[in-house]
Amino acid sequence: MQRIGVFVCWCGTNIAGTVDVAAVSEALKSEPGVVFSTNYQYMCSQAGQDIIKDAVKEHNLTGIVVCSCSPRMHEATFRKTAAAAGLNPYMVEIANIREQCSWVHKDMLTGTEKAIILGKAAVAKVNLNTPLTPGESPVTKRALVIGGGIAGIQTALDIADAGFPVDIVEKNPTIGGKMAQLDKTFPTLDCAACILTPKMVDVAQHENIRIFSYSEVEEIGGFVGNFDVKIKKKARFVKEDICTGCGACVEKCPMKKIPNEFNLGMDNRRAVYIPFAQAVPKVATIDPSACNMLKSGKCGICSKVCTAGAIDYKQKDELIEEKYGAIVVATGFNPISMDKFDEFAYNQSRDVITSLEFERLTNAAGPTQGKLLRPSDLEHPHTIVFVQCVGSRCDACAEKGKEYCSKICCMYTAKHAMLVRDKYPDTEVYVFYIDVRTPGKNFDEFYRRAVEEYGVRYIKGMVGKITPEGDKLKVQASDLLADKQLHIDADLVVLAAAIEPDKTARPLATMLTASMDTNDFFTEAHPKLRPVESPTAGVFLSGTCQGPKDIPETVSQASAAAAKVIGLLVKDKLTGNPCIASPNELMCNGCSSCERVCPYGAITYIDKEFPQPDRTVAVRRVAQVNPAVCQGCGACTVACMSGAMDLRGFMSSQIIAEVDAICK
Amino acid sequence: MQVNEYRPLIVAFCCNWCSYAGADLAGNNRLNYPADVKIIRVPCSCRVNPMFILRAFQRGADGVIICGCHPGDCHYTSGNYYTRRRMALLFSMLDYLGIERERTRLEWVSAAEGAKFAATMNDFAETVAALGENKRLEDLRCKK
Amino acid sequence: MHKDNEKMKSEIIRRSGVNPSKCMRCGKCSGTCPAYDEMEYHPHQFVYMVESGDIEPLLSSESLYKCLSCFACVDRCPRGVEPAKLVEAVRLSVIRQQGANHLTANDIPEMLDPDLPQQAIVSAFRKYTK
Amino acid sequence: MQKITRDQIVSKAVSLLQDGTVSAVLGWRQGEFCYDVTPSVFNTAEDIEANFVWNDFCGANFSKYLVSKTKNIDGKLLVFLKPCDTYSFNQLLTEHRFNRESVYVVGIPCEGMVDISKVKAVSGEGIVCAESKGAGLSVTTIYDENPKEIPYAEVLSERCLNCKSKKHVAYDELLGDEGEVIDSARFDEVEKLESMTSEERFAFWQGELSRCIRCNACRDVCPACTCEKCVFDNPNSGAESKAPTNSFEEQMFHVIRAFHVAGRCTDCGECSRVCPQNIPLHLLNRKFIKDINSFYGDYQAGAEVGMRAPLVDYDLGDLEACDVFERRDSE
Repeated sequence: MQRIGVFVCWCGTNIAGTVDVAAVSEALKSEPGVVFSTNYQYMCSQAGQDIIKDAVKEHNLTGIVVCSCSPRMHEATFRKTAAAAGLNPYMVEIANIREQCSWVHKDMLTGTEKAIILGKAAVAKVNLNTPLTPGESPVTKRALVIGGGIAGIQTALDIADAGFPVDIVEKNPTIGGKMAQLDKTFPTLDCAACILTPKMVDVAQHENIRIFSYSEVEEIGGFVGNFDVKIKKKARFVKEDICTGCGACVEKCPMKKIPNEFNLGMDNRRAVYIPFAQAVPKVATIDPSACNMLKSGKCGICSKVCTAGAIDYKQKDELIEEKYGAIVVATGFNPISMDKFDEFAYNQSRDVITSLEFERLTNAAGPTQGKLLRPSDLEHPHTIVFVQCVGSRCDACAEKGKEYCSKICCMYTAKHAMLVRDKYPDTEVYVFYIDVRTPGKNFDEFYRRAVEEYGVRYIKGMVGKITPEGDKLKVQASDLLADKQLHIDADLVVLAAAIEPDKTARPLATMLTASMDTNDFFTEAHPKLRPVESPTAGVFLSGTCQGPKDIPETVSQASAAAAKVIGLLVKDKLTGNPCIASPNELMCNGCSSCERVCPYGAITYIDKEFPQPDRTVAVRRVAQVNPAVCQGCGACTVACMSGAMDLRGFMSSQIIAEVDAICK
Repeated sequence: MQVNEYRPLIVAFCCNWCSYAGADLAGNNRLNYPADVKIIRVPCSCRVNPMFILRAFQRGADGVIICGCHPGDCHYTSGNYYTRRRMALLFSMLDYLGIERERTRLEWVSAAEGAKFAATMNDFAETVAALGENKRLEDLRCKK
Repeated sequence: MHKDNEKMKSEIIRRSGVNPSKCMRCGKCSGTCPAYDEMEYHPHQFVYMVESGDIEPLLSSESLYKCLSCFACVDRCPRGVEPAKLVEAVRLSVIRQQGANHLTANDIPEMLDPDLPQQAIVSAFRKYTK
Repeated sequence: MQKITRDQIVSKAVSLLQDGTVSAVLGWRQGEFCYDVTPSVFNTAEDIEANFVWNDFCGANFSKYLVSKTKNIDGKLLVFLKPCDTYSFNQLLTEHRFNRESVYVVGIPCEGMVDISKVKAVSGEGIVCAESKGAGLSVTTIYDENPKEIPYAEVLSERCLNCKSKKHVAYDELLGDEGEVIDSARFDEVEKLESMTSEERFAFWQGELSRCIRCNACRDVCPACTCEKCVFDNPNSGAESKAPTNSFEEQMFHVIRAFHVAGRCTDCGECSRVCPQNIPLHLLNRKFIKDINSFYGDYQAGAEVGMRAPLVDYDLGDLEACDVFERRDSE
């Protein structure tokens, strides 16, 4: 039996004005378990807290009920008081007789009556309270960043600068991501490579950062602070630590007609290749699907020309196992496929290109060395049509396209149009738009400059149809404001393709038990207040894996994610909330209902041996709750049919006791 | 107020993060609602087991209301979605058994909606009061 | 909106099964329309005018008969609005107003001609029973 | 009546037992009366040949027995499952209640089982023999040795008249032909109740549920009720009570029970079959099934292994609780 003390607060006249506090403390005296009951002007004051501490000692109290303001206000205060008096802080319950009683009722009689009932409910609950201790788990002081684009790079640098080791896993042979493919960046027009490559070098040289390039995450186990990750380092057939990146092998490789992914297939690379000059790590990679030596054992030229002896045709995939405290997802995006948009003739003409291809065409390191030449005949295009919103903002039921706005297209199209008019003033540039969306610092000014200073012709209306005819592209569109049909003979058409999350994101989310929306973007723990955290503890989101973003936004989110990771890794131990779910193994059916409703993936199952009355041993599947992951929502407790799952601090028996006390 | 006037007994389950805070806000703004409403704090509306609701009715409650965060705003991301399904089915079943459907309610009240909390409680208390005592459900043993 | 217009609007929406408020005014329907130059009101205007209940001018417009029913606009609309079905529904309103050429299933048997292709019967049935 | 004969089943059981595929057989054995058939485990071929029963009274759903009977078995247990039993089988597998490898399932077709109370209503008490004969049962009682012939249509149990599926959704081997899922009228009765007034419904259920004697037979037979410890037996659950003390207790018991199996109940109808008071308990379960179908899309528990039950799932656009009645009233 508990020995409960009841402390009724007047809160000046806030409570005492509408509630007869003396009557409340008197009435609660006779409740089961109550051995002491008093009232005082301000329970939260030092003097009030001293009354509680003294009573705990004097009456050997095991539980405390404070009838006062909302627990959201002073529950923490009174828990500390209890702890100071040597009591478990979770033996305190608050009856909210201010916000939910004295302040909302005018009549002293009803107010007092209700206050007594609320007090009785709290006493009934405390009678069933048990001391709770928060669980502790150690933290592995190392972070994993999945994806080596600008988001991953920024997150890794920030975490590493704070002194924690970071590993970056990048599926391509080099880090850099999409930003490395871009030419200039809006709205300042600095060159992407000039601002990105120094950061890539920083990453390569940072003592706290390891890069696993040409690698993929295979398996993820564990939980916040204690993830176990298996990383597959794919064989690149070049010894990374020996290769100097001199490029002799590339130069001599006889397989010259392999489409170059980095230039989106607009030119060719060799079977052994370095994606681009500033690649990090600057190490060659042999493409096993193209290399003669690997396919048929006939060639071996690269091995002969490599003075460092870095070529290793026998290299195997390598599996690396590492422990991490936190995982950052930075898997990025890709433009959607244009295959379904027949009306834009993307697959019929090489001169209909996507915006990312256009970036490569204008990039000094691109297939045309930065000269704007159209892919089909390498002629300078005189009329260029940009089409916005290709595949963005589509109906949910439509078979092609995405429902959301891809966010970045308006700005990069303005940039492209402006750059063309700047370099080639003899070029006619049309931009067909539905809306021009420019919310961002200096964004609208940028767009206006494109129109006003550079004479880009913005036309409201979606292009209806593009027909290749001779060396021209017949563009048919309706100018909605002038209400007339336009027929433009274009030399080059650039489609602002919608962006979608990278295909690797979905299987990764499954491994992480992190949730995703219907478009395969990762969901945040809270859309407004916790935008860089996944609902799965210890998993953080950086960049476009969470939603379409431009570079400044990506970098902000990357740093925010890093801050969250640092905040986690700086702790030696994670102290959990002790009010978590706990299963009674003897009653657990192993049915998985709780596991299915858990938003955090906190529940797992083990096969456990149970001694039987007949001295045999039975093996049953039973639920286990990971205290470091459980957040204590209680969804599992209701999903559990047998009632094996209960929630500490809000046990079924406690809530039923409250119900009974109120309904008595 | 007349002493003998019938007043209903109403149990309100409120989630800690939104609706309980909404009730606190109603208090901060001194928005009146009947004292018939007694609030039980739960971490999330998904902690409310249908058994608790039946228990309240069994012990003489005249109405039970469950309040949670608006869909999409759950502190635990998805708890209230489960609540919504469970309560939709439970309420439909109670109605099927011939229990007045007005005695149960599920409302979404955010931490900012003090006024909505008070208005909801006023409306619910009035509705339940109009129905009168919960004769169909109460357990006579537990009555005084 | 005038009451008659409101009524006609809901009738056209019902008959066509089109929800014009899904339109985001991109104009791709007009941009793709082969009969654009022939039309007084273009497909995107059709959608907008039906949405705002401005139907009178459409009823008397030649545009109704210029639509080729090629369904390019239906195919390409990113929002799934299906402008051609709206044009068809407005056209039907005019036809209805002109005469009582509305059919019920029971009227069909006596009008049947053994030489009439099956397809024509079905498409006429679909059109005149709406 | 049954398309498949006892001989076919017995020879299948004996051969599987003898060739070592299985080490025991779960089947039906004769009870006290001719219509009283009880589930039983057979360990020898002799026992099977002598005592295995297959007739129009073999209604028992064996799926639930697998939970306890496979616990300490060496080898596999042979079980004969009728189409509706296979749904429970899958549902139990979904919930990891037994090991699929410990069971060998032979699917057997079912033409519907007889409700003995319906037979008694025609023949009177004291039945000594009830055999299949043509399109009906031939029944002899101690009061009348001239057999009385009753057509099947009059004595088939309610659940069989409204059979939802003749298709086996799980088996290792099938005797006879595969059937189809049937478009049954099983929700008609629920709809009838829904169309009554609240008072009428209350009166109806009060009339039905007040007969409940809390024997727990419905729970004990239910293939969805396999909890290690049932809430009704647990003094800490807040729902424990061994005997009804007033009218609401039955309602509370039956609502909790129906809610606990909601989304998991396959509508096998065992609860109504075993109720000694003939309470139409399936009407509670079917109400949940009907609501789930109407609110969240058609769902048949046990149609496949591994399905996510509607109550441990959600959709962002789910119906609000306050719109439940509007939805139903408009239907």
